[in-house]
Amino acid sequence: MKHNNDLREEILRMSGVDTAKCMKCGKCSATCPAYDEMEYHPHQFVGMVEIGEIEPLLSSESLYKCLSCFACVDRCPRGVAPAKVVEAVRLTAIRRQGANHMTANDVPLILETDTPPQLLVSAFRKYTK
Amino acid sequence: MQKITREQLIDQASELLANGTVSTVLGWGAGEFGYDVTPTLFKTAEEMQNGFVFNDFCGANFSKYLVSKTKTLEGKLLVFLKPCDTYSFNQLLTEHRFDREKVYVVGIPCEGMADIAKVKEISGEGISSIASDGDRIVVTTLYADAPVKIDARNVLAERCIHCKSKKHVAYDTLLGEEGDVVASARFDEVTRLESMTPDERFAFWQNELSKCIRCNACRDACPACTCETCVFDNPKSGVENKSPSNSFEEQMFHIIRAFHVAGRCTDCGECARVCPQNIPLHLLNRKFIKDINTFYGEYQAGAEVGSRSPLTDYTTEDLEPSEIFVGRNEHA
Amino acid sequence: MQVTEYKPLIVAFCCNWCSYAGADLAGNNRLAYPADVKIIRVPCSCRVNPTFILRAFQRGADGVIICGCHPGDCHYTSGNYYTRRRMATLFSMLDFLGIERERTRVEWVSAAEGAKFAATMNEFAQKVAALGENKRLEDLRCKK
Amino acid sequence: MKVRYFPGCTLKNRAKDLDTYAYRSAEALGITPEEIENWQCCGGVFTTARDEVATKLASVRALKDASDSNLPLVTVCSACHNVIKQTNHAMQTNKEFSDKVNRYLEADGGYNGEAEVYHYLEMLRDLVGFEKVKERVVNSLKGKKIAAYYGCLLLRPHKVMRMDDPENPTVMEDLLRALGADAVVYARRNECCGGYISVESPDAAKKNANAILENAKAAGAEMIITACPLCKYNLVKNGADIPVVYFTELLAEALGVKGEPNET
Amino acid sequence: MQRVGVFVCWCGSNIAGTVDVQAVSEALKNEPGVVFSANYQYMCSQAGQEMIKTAVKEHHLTGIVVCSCSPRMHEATFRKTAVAAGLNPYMVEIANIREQCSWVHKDVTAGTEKAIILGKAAIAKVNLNTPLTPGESPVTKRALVIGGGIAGIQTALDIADAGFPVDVVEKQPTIGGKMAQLDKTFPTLDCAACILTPKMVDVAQNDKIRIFSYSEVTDVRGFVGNFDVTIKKKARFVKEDVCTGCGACVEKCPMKKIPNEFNLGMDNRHAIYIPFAQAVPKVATIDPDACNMLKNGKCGICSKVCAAGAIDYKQKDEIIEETYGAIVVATGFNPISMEKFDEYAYSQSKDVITSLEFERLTNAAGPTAGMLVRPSDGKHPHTLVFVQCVGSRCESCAEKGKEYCSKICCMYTAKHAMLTRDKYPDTEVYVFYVDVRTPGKNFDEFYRRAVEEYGVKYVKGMVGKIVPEGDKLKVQASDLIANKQLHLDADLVVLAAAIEPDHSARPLATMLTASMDTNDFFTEAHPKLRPVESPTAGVFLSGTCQGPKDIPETVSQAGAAASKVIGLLVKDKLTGNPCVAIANELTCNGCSSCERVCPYGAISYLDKEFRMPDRTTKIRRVASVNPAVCQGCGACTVACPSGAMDLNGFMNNQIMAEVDAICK
Repeated sequence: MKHNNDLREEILRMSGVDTAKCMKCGKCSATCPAYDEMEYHPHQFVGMVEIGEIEPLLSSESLYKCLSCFACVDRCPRGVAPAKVVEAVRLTAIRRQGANHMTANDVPLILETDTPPQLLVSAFRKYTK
Repeated sequence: MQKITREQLIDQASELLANGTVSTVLGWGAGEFGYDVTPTLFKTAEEMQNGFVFNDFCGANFSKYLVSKTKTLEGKLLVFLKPCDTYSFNQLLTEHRFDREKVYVVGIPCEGMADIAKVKEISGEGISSIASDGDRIVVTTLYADAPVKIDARNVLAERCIHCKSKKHVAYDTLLGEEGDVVASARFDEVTRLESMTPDERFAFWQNELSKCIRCNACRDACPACTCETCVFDNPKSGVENKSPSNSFEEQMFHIIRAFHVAGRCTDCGECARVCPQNIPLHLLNRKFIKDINTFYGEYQAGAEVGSRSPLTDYTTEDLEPSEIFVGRNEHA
Repeated sequence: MQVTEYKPLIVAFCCNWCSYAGADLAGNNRLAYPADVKIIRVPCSCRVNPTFILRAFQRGADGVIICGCHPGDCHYTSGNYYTRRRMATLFSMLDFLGIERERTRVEWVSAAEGAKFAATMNEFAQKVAALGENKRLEDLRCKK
Repeated sequence: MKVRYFPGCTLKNRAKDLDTYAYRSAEALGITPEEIENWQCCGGVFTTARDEVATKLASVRALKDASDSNLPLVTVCSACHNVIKQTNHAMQTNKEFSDKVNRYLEADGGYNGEAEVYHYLEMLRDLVGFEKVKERVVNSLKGKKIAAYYGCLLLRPHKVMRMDDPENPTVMEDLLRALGADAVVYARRNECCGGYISVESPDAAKKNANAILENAKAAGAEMIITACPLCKYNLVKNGADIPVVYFTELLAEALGVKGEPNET
Repeated sequence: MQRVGVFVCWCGSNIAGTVDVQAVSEALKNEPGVVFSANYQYMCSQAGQEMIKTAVKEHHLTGIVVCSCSPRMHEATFRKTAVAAGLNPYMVEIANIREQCSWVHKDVTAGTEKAIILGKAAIAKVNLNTPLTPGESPVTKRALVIGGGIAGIQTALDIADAGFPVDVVEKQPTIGGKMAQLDKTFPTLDCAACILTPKMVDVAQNDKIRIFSYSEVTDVRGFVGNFDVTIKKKARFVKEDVCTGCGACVEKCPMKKIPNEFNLGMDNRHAIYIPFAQAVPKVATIDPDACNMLKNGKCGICSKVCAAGAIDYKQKDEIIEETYGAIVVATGFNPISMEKFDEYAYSQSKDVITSLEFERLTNAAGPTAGMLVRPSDGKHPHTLVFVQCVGSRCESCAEKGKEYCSKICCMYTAKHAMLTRDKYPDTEVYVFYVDVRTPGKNFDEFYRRAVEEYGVKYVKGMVGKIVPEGDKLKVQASDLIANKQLHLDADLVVLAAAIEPDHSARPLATMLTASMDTNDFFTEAHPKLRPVESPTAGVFLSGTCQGPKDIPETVSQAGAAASKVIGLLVKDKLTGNPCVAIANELTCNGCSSCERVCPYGAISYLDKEFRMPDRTTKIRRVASVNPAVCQGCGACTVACPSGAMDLNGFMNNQIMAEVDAICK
């Protein structure tokens, strides 16, 4: 497998996370509220970025399942901040592909009368460039 | 220029002499000229009326005198301290150099003192009298027909231009209002030198230190230099050196002196004030202070009694000597 | 054509417990370094007074290096931490006076690091040799 | 006492209650919220990537406004609070970021994280004091079993938010007690409701919301309060069978300043 | 002026191969003070040493320079030679021309030149040497052990066994420590009380041992051989020598709802109490915060029922001052607070407990008489979840927990899990772990038995959240091997809380001038070679105060500490290292800079009267170094602004002379 070290460096720099601190206890994945939606789980994001195996993550839907609830960040005993890794990979995917995960055309599909603007704004922020 | 007057000081001292709080007053006495005030002991109000002066030339820091004076005097000694002097006062207390109980401190506000060299540049030599008039200093010289009036702000001593604090960190009675630590640009000159190339810096110091005549005035005025026997006077120290005997001794003297007071120097500026050759010796001390602040966190010697000097302290995470120049401007 | 390289005079202060033993180990392993390096044994790097360093320069040394136990390993628990602060401030001051930074150095060498000792001395001697004779510390007071 | 007030996008339409009652209650407690002129939406979520600058400028402008007026900046919406507080922290601690931001900002003097940011709850606790709140209560909520729902944004990341113990928060419970209610403590009160993926995976959001509701009800809750419009939306949408209200509404009710509702 | 003899060693060809030894001895002949210079094949040999002795006598030498191998090799040898020749041993200096010259240089000219310079430096130094005599100090033949857990108990017993009196200070009303609270011990599963209580009785019955229970050390002065220690014996309001421990008072005491510390608050005790049946000393103690008589002057029942008349409501704290030759620190550990880990709902559910609480819960003498039941409803738990590493191995930036591995948790958790399955086969037991660490004799076998024979389910992964709901604890965890998030309904959750040093350790370390690491564990003098000594002479370490340890390790360290203490106490006098700091009173400013950097607290100050030239007297504060405490690092010599502090054997002028000789 070809490992991408430049990309790894870029993601570590962007997220400010030191994945080498991880002791592989799995508490991030134990605490994740979106675990079942994900193909790759928080601990895998950390572990795969650490070894530079990033391509599978970039094309995974898991990127858009993270809630940014930061439970993994606060509960990680090693101060690793998996959510920041997920976010950095997500931004890399969005920036690189120029492909936004959501477009304005999608809005009417999800808009209901009681949808708070907060939801739309944050969805755009999270899923688009 | 001073907000406080000679009379206020005499009144305060007289009262404390009269009610027996103090037995003696350490103050400024008239010298030969108006500007060369001399530390003087007064025993009575009358003596003060006759000999005590207070004007824009009362720069001398009295803290150092307490080390010897408190050991020989009966009763308490009253001392007038300007804000910057109180830092030296505390530092000496930290070092157990005198008994606090034997001193009564009257804190006096200071608007900055004048530098006689700057006055002379304007008035010329041959000063026969000098007096303060509001914000002006009035100088009569032997050679000029009319008295010269000088704006006191234009002749401020270098250390007063960069005053670091108007706050008294120690006193028993405070005349005037409580001041604050002020933001000063005192490290600007150090920064300027740091940004030079090593060759330029070397040339700067070579020029400055070449002027040293080794009169020891800097050491004798320095409130941190209160050693019972100075290493330079001690034949056993291995660095004994009483005169500029060879080409190297000077900066050896000044580096060692600066290192001996590093972490203890309050940046009172006496060294530069008293230097007859106008060598900016305070820059050496300020360099140490600036480095200590940068490397180990802000530290002001004398700000509180009993604080631990950064050079007698450590953390396990301290900077390595090899890291001190990292990120500093490099010059080809 | 052979260029005669300047032979510098280098004084190395080594703490008795780690670095002096490290130097001995370099000897045991026959790891060569220039004979320009002369070692003075001190109980701990914190015994090194800045005066000693200045004195060495005054008497013609071209470089001075202080070696001690690694931080945290001091035989006296905290001596090298004081060394670290003292030398950091002293070196910065020497630089401030325009003295070449490469003439002074602190290196932590354990009793097991014979190779590191020899490598350090080789490297240091080379740097100091490149600077040539130490003139500045002798010439600061220029007689005009 | 005056404070600078950042309402946020949702409070101006879907969550007018949160806003209106916050105003009314603050005034009843002697606080005058001054709404920041020309505030812009915070963006709803803080991008943790260290190189993201543009998306954080709106928050910086609000912060700078508060700092210039020398008043604390108060937010009510959990998301706004989270974004603004995190942005302020980045301005304080990430030099590279603050330099970039200051290059964008045309404002004089730049901004380096001087503002103090309070969530409305923190304002009640630290600036007003729950004792004072208790004194002003007119309609005590005595006997009501109410569960506070914090969600994720108020508390985390703890190192930045510093609002309360992230695993055992008490600020809302203390408020409830000050208002006379019985505070119901339950473990899922700091678990995420899943609001942010209710677009992406509605089923997952539903699952999370249900777990929270079940846990609160099992602990005896008859009502839930929250500070987040998205949480409220998500809990209600996913079949909450007990009332979910904004804490400000409850506060206004207890203080007797609720007046006419104005939900649109 | 010194009369110096120079002796250049060939070391066979080791030196002579690269250094022209003849040239060296010739060159050094003309150095100041040198009256004799020679070279020889092996200076360290019998013949070489004889040569030195003869030269000392014939040439009336006062100082010796040996140019040879490293002083770390033969300095001691040549010092002995000097003594044999009638010289002070400290009049010898070595020039290291082997390890630091001939072995590292290849060029004979350069090597010879350097050897001469090194010789000159040694001569310059020896010219300034003065005879040094090590100081002596008497040894008080009594030891103090601080802490009465298994570490302190074992240390005290071993020291007493060697015939020295020992005092044990314990802050609780009884000795026994944490081990007394344990149920069974791994890996042999013998009961803790069965092996500990006989030792406690031994301590009580040993006439060499005094127990100061319910007491604290409040001050320590002095130094190795002579520590002056102040001990505060807190008032227990019961006369210790009169109380028979019958327990009648306890039965009748009306204040019976006081949380029982010994059972970690899982049941209650009375205001007057005996912590547990085998307590030593077995006497009652009145809790002044709970006793109605002490608080309000009402009650007095215990006094009425006490047939021995042991109750004394007026009892005051007692101050004991005693001198000790050695001090052993055995202050032990505590589990950390679970306050910051409420994702595990410790504060929200009584059925989430710590491992130490589990010990009490399964102990036959515990709150449930050994019945494993849920603290909330007394029901039998069917599903148990053990969570490892709670607060251990946390990175410092996580802001909670400890960075180190607590070491004992893996094994006691295996023990808990195994015992649970053994006694209650109907239970399901899960252990969530990060790593299972079992280095120790029979340890891994024990853990494997738990898995293979007892069917304990070990899951690689951490628990993320515990939600109490209804009468269940909903456990959400990772199974990293299956790559799944697990959801379990548990009845009881046991947290393996990290351990930390007892909070009394830090103030004690300050009193002892003993150093601590950032985690408040005491630092050993050397991590490998002096593991039971603190860097402060005369202070020794026993048990978990030095780092996490299990019982066998603690006991072996306790024995080691005891043997070090015995080694010290058998000496009548302590001979110090004469290379210590000395303060020149005439030039000392009394500024305290030296005291601040001294790692050993060897410097004190005294007010000394000086006669001045003008016949007046002046009192000045001057530094004084205690040579028995000073280890001779020299930190003070540089801190001293006036140069008043110097170091014997490495004086300022000696080092300066070496510098001059090298740089000439």
